[in-house]
Amino acid sequence: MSLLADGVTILCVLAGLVFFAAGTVGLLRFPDTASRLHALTKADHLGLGLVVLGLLPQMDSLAGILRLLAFWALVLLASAATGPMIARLLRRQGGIT
Amino acid sequence: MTGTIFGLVGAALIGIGLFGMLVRRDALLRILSFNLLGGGVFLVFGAVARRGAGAGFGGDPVPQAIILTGIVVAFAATTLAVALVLRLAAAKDRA
Amino acid sequence: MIPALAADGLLAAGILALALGCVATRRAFASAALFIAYGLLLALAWARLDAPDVALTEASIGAGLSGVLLLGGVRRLEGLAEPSPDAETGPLLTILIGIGCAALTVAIGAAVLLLPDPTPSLAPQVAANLATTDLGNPVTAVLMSFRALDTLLESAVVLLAVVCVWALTPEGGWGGVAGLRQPVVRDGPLALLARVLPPLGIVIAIHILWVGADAPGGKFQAAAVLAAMWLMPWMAGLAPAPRIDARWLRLVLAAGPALFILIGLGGALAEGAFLAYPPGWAKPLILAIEIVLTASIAVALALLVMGPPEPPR
Amino acid sequence: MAWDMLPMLAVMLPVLAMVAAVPLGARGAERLTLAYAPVGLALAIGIMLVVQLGGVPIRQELGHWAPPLGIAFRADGLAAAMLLTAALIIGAIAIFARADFGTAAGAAERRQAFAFWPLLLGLWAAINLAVVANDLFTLYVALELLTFAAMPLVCLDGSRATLQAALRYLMFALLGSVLYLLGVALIYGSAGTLDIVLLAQRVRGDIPVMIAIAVMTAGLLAKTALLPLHLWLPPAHAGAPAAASAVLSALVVKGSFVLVLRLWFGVMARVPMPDAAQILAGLGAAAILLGSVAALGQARLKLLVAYSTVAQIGYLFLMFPLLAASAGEVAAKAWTGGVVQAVSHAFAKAAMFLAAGIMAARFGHDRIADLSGAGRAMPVTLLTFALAGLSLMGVPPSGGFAAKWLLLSAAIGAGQWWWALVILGGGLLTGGYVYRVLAMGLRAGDPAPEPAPVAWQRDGIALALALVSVVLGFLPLAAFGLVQIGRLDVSP
Repeated sequence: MSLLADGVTILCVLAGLVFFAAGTVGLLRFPDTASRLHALTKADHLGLGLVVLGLLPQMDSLAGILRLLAFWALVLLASAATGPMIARLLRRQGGIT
Repeated sequence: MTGTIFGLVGAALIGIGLFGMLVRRDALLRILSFNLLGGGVFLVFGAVARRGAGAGFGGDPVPQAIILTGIVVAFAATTLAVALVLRLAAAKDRA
Repeated sequence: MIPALAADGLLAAGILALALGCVATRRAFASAALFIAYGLLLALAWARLDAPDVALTEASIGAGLSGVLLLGGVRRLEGLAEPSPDAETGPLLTILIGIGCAALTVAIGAAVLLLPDPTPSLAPQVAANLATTDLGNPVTAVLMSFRALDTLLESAVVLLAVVCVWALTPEGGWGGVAGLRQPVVRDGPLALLARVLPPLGIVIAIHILWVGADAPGGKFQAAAVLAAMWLMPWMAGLAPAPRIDARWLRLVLAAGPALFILIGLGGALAEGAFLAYPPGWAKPLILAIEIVLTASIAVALALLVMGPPEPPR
Repeated sequence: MAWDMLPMLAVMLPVLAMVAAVPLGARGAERLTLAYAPVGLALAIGIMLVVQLGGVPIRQELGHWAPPLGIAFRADGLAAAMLLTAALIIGAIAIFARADFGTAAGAAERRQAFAFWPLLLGLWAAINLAVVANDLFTLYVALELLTFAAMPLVCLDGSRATLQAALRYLMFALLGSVLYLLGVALIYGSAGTLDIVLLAQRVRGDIPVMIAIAVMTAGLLAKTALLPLHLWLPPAHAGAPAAASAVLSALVVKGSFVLVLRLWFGVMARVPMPDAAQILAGLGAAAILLGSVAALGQARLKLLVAYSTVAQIGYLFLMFPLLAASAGEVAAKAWTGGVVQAVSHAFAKAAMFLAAGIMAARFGHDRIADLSGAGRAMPVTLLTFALAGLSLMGVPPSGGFAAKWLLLSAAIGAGQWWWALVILGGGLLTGGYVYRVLAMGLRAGDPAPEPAPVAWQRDGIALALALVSVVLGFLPLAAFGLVQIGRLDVSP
């Protein structure tokens, strides 16, 4: 049982890290701010989601699971709000056409 | 080891912060530099706390509590400085 | 060992790079943005130093509230007349100051390396006396019992800071609402955050306060989160700032430090020493102080970020 | 048995009053301050009597936690003297300030009135804490409390010039306290305690401690405004309202000075630093001479008084090499001389700033060249200025004379005659700038165009403070034995 849980954790977290790495590469390599923003938020959402998913089997209490999920939800909410804010700022400054 | 590394980072931050405070002319950047300097001092204290780990604690709780108090006091000082800078700028504006 | 060292090294390099960026950048806005990132990395450093209480404080106050304050300050300064460009420091003086600061860094670095090994520590004494406080978190025990005086005085310092900020009210602004009036934002991301986050944030703050007795957390971190949950709808124009002459506001500000002092004086009467808690009463009294103090500090932190009232246009 | 509560009460009651002042509002805060002032004075007198009669410092371990884990208050003779000085001066200032910051019944609250009273109470608490706290970090909190209470007093009138002065002061003060905190970290890392009494036994002169003492001293000197770190002081102290200038010059700079004493002759009691002490006194001598010369050249009265503070702070640092190089009788003289200088300067300078403020209010300006006729229009005010000036010069039998004479004879006793020359030269220069003001005031001339009435209480308070600074010199030398009690640099 615990072997299975560990396997799930390792797989999910590794997959999550791949997404994080992809997002970071996108941030560094994409030409304009809009697509950088896109790469960052999308990849990070998936990456973080997978890391959280992978850690869930390691939690030994309901409170821990709830905390992890709340953590994920808060990060989602924060980036869902800041992404459009930056985009809006860019539009106002004429960065996105 | 971790303690020593961040203690040295703290020492570097103290130099960087003091440099910013003395060289930069923009008041807000000076305040920011003061915060870097403060962060460096707290890290040096944190290094002391880490090296004092023992009795089942990951660090000496006494300096940790002192750092916590210090961060709050430094924040209060920052708000005061920012309010003063803004007030001064507004006074210049009117004059 | 090696991975840990690599992680510390990366973190250290990141902190230093951001700090240098803060000082070297020409634009104040970029500096403030870098400072927030620096604060978050610093919080990670505190986690690496096994100081989770400090990490929480650094993230919430050092990076969060300070960041809001500095960014807001930059924006308002841009709105005011162009700051008179004072002469930049001359190159020779800059080099001299640089040499001096480098020398200071070397001296402090040497002092850190030359500290006695093993470093003297009060950890064993804290561990030995922790049981008498009925608290599980040693940092909370230091803050609320062994060195409670510092915490008490610090809450008075925060209150005094509010008085100081209010004392900077421009002519004609006295008695108004704290800070600039914020335009109402009805929709968009800020309005969404301002509506969705506070209920969640308040629950989290209460959680942080409650676990603080036995686990990392406590009043300062909880108060910072609560303050942020007030500032968010304030910035969106959804929650008005209070009038600074409101009686309730001033009572809430004073309640925490006043209760702390009165309980301390009670200890002087009952136990013969200021801030001595009667046997068996330590934990309930500490919890009572922490709850009231959280409210006072949260209000004070929010007011400090909002700033002094502005005269009506 | 309950005597050990007194220092704690002297700190916590003003803190409590400051906290209560916020919800009470300007009028309530004013009345609370005036009601508390006699209580604070009684506490200070009580502490002085207990220390003097008992011959040992008063100690209390807070929460029964003994250092190094806990924090102790320790009121020695130096603390008792400073507590009494603070109580007398702040009480006098509170009465003096009613005309400026009072609120009539039913009147709307004003910004300056709301701010002044809690700031004054906070300042009182901070000074008291700075002299009785025995823990290096508690002292840091005291320093910050002092800065926060003093900064807004500088710019209470809200003009651009005072805001600028306040910002400069704040930057110096914050830099000073963060450097101090850095030293606290290194000392804790070296010795495992922050309690000064324990440190005095444990500290050896190893490198981290020496670096710590160096950065802490530098930070504290910035706060004490010892030359060359004095640049913030004249605009800040001259721009504040008279009542605020008086407390700033009389007390606030003394708070950080007491901390320097605690470091050098408390923490480092067993590690003499004679060479460094010579440097400190050298800076002090430079401050005496350059500060006095600058005062001579000022065109405005309040700036002259502020530069006089820069010079008088210099005297405080002459005691360091004398203490470091000698023991017994000579060291005791130097110590007493330094402390009496701090106390007598506090009274004289408070009186001088109040007198300058009264004159400025009466004339509508403080240009020295246009003060002719002051002697006829306001003889008491000018007399106050003269008496305070005598004490600053060190003319017998004033308190300033006692201080300077003690320092002088200690300098000769320690074989460091060059400091004696500085003391004498400083006295002459002081005489010069005091004479300049008096000569102008006594010249026949046209008093202020519209005679604004000066409340006699205000004149009376300033005069009383000046008289105290003079009368200090009449005290028998034995009374100064108080300040020797609890010195940590004297082997028990």
